[in-house]
Amino acid sequence: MSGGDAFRADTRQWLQANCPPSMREPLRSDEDMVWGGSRIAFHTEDQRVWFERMRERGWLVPAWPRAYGGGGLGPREQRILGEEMQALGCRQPQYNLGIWMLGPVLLEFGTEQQKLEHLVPMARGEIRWCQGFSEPNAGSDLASLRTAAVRDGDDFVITGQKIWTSHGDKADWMYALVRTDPQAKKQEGISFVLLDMKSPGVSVRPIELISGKSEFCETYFDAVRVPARNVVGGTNQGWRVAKRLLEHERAAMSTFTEGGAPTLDALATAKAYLAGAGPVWRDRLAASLMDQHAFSLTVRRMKEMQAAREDLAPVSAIMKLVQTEQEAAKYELLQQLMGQRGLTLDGEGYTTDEQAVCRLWLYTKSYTIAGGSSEIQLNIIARRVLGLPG
Amino acid sequence: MSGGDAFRADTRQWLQANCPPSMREPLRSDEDMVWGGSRIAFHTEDQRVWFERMRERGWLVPAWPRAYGGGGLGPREQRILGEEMQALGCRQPQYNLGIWMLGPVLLEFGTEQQKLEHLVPMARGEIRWCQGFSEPNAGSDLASLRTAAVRDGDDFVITGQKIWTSHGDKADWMYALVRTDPQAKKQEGISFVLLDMKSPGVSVRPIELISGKSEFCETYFDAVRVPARNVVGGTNQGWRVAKRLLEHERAAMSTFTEGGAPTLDALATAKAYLAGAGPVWRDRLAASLMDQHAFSLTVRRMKEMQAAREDLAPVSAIMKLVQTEQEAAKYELLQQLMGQRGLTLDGEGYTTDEQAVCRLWLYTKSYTIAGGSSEIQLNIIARRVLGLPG
Amino acid sequence: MALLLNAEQRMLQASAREFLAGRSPVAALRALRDRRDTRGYDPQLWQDIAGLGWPAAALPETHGGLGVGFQGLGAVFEQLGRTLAATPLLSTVVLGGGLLTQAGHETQRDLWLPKIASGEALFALALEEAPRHDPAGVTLRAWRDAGHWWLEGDKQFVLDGHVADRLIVVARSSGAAGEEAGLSLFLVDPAAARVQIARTAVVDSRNAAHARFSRVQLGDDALIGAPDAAFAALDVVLDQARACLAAELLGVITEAFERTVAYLKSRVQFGVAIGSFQALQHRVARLHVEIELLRSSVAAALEAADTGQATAQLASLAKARASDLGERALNEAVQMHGGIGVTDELEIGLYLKRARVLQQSFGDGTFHRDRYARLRGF
Amino acid sequence: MALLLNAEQRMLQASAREFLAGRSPVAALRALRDRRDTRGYDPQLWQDIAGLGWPAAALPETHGGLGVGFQGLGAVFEQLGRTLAATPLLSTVVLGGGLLTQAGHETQRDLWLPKIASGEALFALALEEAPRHDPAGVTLRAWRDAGHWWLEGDKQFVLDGHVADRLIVVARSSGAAGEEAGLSLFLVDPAAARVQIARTAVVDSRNAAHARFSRVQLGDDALIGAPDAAFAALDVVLDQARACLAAELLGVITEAFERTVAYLKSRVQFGVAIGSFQALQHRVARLHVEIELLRSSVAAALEAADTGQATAQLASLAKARASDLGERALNEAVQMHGGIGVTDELEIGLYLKRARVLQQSFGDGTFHRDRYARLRGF
Repeated sequence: MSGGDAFRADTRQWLQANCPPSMREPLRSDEDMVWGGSRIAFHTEDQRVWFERMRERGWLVPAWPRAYGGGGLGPREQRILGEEMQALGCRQPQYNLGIWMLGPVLLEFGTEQQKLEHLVPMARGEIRWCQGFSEPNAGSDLASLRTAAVRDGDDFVITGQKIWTSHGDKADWMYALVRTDPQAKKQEGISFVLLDMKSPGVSVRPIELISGKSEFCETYFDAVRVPARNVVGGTNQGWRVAKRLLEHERAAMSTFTEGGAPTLDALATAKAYLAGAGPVWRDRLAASLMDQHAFSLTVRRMKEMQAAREDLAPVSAIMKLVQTEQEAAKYELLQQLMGQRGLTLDGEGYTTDEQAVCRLWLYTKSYTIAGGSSEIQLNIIARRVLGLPG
Repeated sequence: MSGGDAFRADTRQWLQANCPPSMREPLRSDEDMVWGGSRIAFHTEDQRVWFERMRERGWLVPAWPRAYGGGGLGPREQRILGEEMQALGCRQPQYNLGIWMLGPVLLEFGTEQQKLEHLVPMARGEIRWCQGFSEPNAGSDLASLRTAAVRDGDDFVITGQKIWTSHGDKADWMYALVRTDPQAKKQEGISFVLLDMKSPGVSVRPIELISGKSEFCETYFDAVRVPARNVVGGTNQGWRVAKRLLEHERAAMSTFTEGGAPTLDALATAKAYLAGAGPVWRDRLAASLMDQHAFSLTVRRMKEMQAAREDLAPVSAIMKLVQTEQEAAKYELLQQLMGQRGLTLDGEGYTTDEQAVCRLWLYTKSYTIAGGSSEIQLNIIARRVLGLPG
Repeated sequence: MALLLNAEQRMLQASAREFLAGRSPVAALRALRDRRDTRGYDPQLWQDIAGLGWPAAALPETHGGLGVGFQGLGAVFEQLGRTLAATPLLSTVVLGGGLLTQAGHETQRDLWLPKIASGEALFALALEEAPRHDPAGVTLRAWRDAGHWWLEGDKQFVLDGHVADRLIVVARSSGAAGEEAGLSLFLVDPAAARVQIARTAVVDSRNAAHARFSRVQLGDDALIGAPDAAFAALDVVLDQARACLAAELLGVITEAFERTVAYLKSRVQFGVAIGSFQALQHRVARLHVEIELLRSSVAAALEAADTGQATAQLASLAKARASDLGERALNEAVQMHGGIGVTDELEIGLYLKRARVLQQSFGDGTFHRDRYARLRGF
Repeated sequence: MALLLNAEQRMLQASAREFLAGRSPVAALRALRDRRDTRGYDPQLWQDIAGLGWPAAALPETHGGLGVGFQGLGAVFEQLGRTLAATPLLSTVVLGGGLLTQAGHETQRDLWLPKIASGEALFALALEEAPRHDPAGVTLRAWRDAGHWWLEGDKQFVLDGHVADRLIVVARSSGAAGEEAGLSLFLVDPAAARVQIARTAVVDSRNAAHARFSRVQLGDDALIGAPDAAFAALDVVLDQARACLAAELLGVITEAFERTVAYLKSRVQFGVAIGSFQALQHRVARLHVEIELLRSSVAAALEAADTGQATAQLASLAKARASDLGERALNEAVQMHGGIGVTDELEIGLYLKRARVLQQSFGDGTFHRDRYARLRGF
């Protein structure tokens, strides 16, 4: 038996023994997801048990070095752990933006002090992070951001505004892009800073979307002091840190369907309306399901290419675009297939899934805008993949 | 009875008396169209009679002054003549590119000598014109044309190549754009010249399209001598003449559906295939017919706006785009609706209309490219109508 | 007749535009929503509108109408669409007034049409029973017994049904679901015994109602027109309503489009106005093309409502195009506004929501393509 | 199994690419057309291909097959699509060889499979009777009488039917049109009495045939498999053919797309490469997205043809996407090439035409969406 196979057997055994049965069921609501941080909330005892057992093994962050609280697993072991968790249907023990996105760049660009200070508590699920990149006047043109950070002794003093801060009202810390040199060319005057949301001068206001209350916030900075040691990757060097982080974001978003966010049973909901809607809608429903099928096959193919070390760029560049457009299109279809019943946010006599359709139809409008709009994705494909002139 | 009503009554009476019954039937084939020029061909005696009677009245060109062989009608009388011909179903007595497009610009920009020399024979249907604008390297970017005209005494000596010359092999004369100043900015070194196709050094080669033989030609000039007096609108002033002429072309193309080119009965052809194709195709057929219906209503609305002297630009800018895309889409639909029977150019047991579908499907691919591609039309709408920045 | 408005209709259009911009901008709809108004319209606004004579616009001149016809009324609906003004104009005047005009007895007309014209009485049409528009599919039963009419069944999506003074209920008095024959119309007081009305909050912040009729007893005077023969009049009035809804959608679409084009000119990214990006230019150019085609179709449908010629075909043409373009144009408007496009703060989302409700009202694109095909003989 | 090719399949793909580029570029198809070749394929090319072993690729190894499976064969079809090489590979090997493998008697297989593998014998499937693909709709009659089988009826769109050594005819021996039960397969010599074959010139310069069977008499040895029970085997083989056609379409589309992108980079208008225009960039970017989704779908359909799992669903997925994308991508390719795109001189028009024939062969997008829906239970 090779080392990998032994690891697989041990892992399977451990998971079977330690993952509570209720933590092996599919996600059904937001309450089934545990978000890490100082205000971590467990809705069931099993959630807590599962979280703590995984944390003790360092498996909240299996890939990170043990020195920073991680599991210290190699690539092969990480893959095996993922496969075994999937085979058993284990839920993620926690959801944490910092782990997916900030963690990898801190490992790459952070000082030893920064790693110890920030990775270790993250690995224990004690800190919840939010992202402070977007600004009202800098949508797709991220580098035109204006939030100013002025050096004053050992600190930077930050003034400005961020927008689209997911869960900004629940986060402990923010990683943010700020302008440290207003004279430099726009990408060259930016720094990447870590900022305690409890600092004086930080205020957060939730944003209401067309679908209602949302997890997005506006964050205002009024002379917020941040120690200069909280700059990651060097002053005015923030752009390359951000670019790397956005690569992690794209990767995370494109596999989001598998990540297990709660999703409704579109086919079952749609079927109930087909007889009344007629054959044209049946054709559209089939087309939609086939789109999703082709996308999931493409995710599979990309993984195989990754394993075979083939050039992923032509495939990976389409993932964010396709995934977000398909999700939005799916709810477009359902909303219309439901006819007049798709027009209310709180219909009576609706199934839980039917109830969700109208709101999700509105909510998913943001998918093709946030995190690099579809237009930006098309530019990237045209220029980087197809090599067309800028 | 007002003057207009008297004219209407006289016109109706004259048309009823002089337009042979066979000339009041819808066009069925190319042979039903009489093309003017030195090689004019009549396929029936009625065609000749109708042509000659209209010519004698100056009504081959009713709007032109009598001095140049025209009918000398005012705008109101022109409209009445048109309405009465339409009411009786009278065919056009001849088809002639020169009359539609060159005539109006000669009237505007030509010298008295040019008008007498060229308009008068045109008004008699004796000269057939072709257009020499496009060049292989200057598709949508017309002004980048390279055909050179070098002054030599009283002549220009022309060398170069034109492409997409409709009926170049049948034309007597060509109006062409040539570069008379290679140093000037590209639109400022162009002249508009009139050129006898029998001149030494002119050679014409028909172009084969994906749909088979076509009316388009390539025309080569090998040191062709053209008298300098044949320049219209001044040397290096050709661009504004061409722009005006293209406006006439766009207007002519956008009312082409009414101009009476032979067309097949799409609905009748489609109906025969609907039962086998199913409800999704029925929906598509309805959508296509509704598109055409909306377009014809828009043509009607534009005419009303014209009569009311409203600003036409927002409507007229869409005409070429919509008309050509709808024609192409119509044959797309028919070709596919016919299934495997839409795949042959010479099927046995086909109706005349079925027979034509596959070739017209291929032929209409050129509609959205020629005469200002759809992309150029969209640029015009975005910039000139909507005022978006270039 | 003409597709362009005559001088009188143009004046009405201009005055509607000016009045609504001042008296009922989008902020008025937002205020209605934010104060959780359960009526779904502003009675004071409706009184002001009645004062301007809009409810009378399309009624016969003998009953206090203005005689500007559906072309005039359509111009008003287009303006209502531009500011998302919430009024019971469609339910009360086009549907209620229209059915009374088409099918009502002299006494019913004399009683109700003046009240409709003056804005005193609100009407609603109780037609839909299934998720999708299907006028021939009615199954709510009507029968005669012991000298009375009786109604039994449910209705959904009754626009303005919870504020109406009278409902016109489409009921099946004979035949089977799917048949055009066998339908009858009844005038019902929603306050009558055994009638239950429940408001449904709709995503456009307007309202519809669910209505339940549990062996409701009616007198002979409740019947509108001849029994079993209501479909013809219903069809005519629905087409008039579809033409008006298409006009309203045209207003919704045009306003959202103009705001989008203005945003593209003002929003700077990468150092230039985003409206200079050719990919966006071509997308808005295509929307402009569709809007022009829709404008012609709506004008023709309204003209046909006035002349009675090819009414059905043109109403289906206009309503299908308006429904589909409303979907596409508003999705594009949101996407092109980027991040702020999905915030409640921007008004574009309110246009998106209204367009969806109008899309589903009295037949979407699929419904009307099917109907158009039938009318064209396939 | 995997969606990516294994080393052996990759070698086959590379050798096919190299061989076809040299031996059968698009110019070969053009030459075939211009000399008005009535066979629609080049026998010498076919012999060379047989020498390379492609006909044997997907046959059972016991009958001289290579054992690279449909994934290997699909890689060859993709290359055939890239150069528009005209070969009877589909008709003879996938359809003919496939049906004999699935349903043939031992003696039929032993006789014909080696000849198919060696390129000696050509087969064709006589299935279609209506304008659209409809395998269960077969009405050509087969009946037994006086110790013989008899066939009566017409077949259309028999690919390679005019050059085949044997036809496999799908006939209705019981039941009614539309039923899957009641179909039987017959091996017919096209030179037999009362069989008439007429070539139809198809727009892709390949060929199909019309076949008429006028009381054709057949022996018992002509029956392939059990009578009345042919649908199951036919369905399996058609799905294998659909997967191969989807692979060929992927090749057609990819080649046309790559040429278009290259053209956009080289063609200069208004002083810049037209590929710098963002509106065109977004359109080709969207085509790239669709090609990647199609590539995954085709790979999965070929894999499923080898494993026998979810074959029908994946074949329909791949064929639907390939058919629809073939339409859109080739229309875009022509449009983006501008004026020269519609000339016969440029090869892009030949790709356009081939894509349409492949689209209609064994079901277009509508057919396969309908089938996919049925397989998913709605």
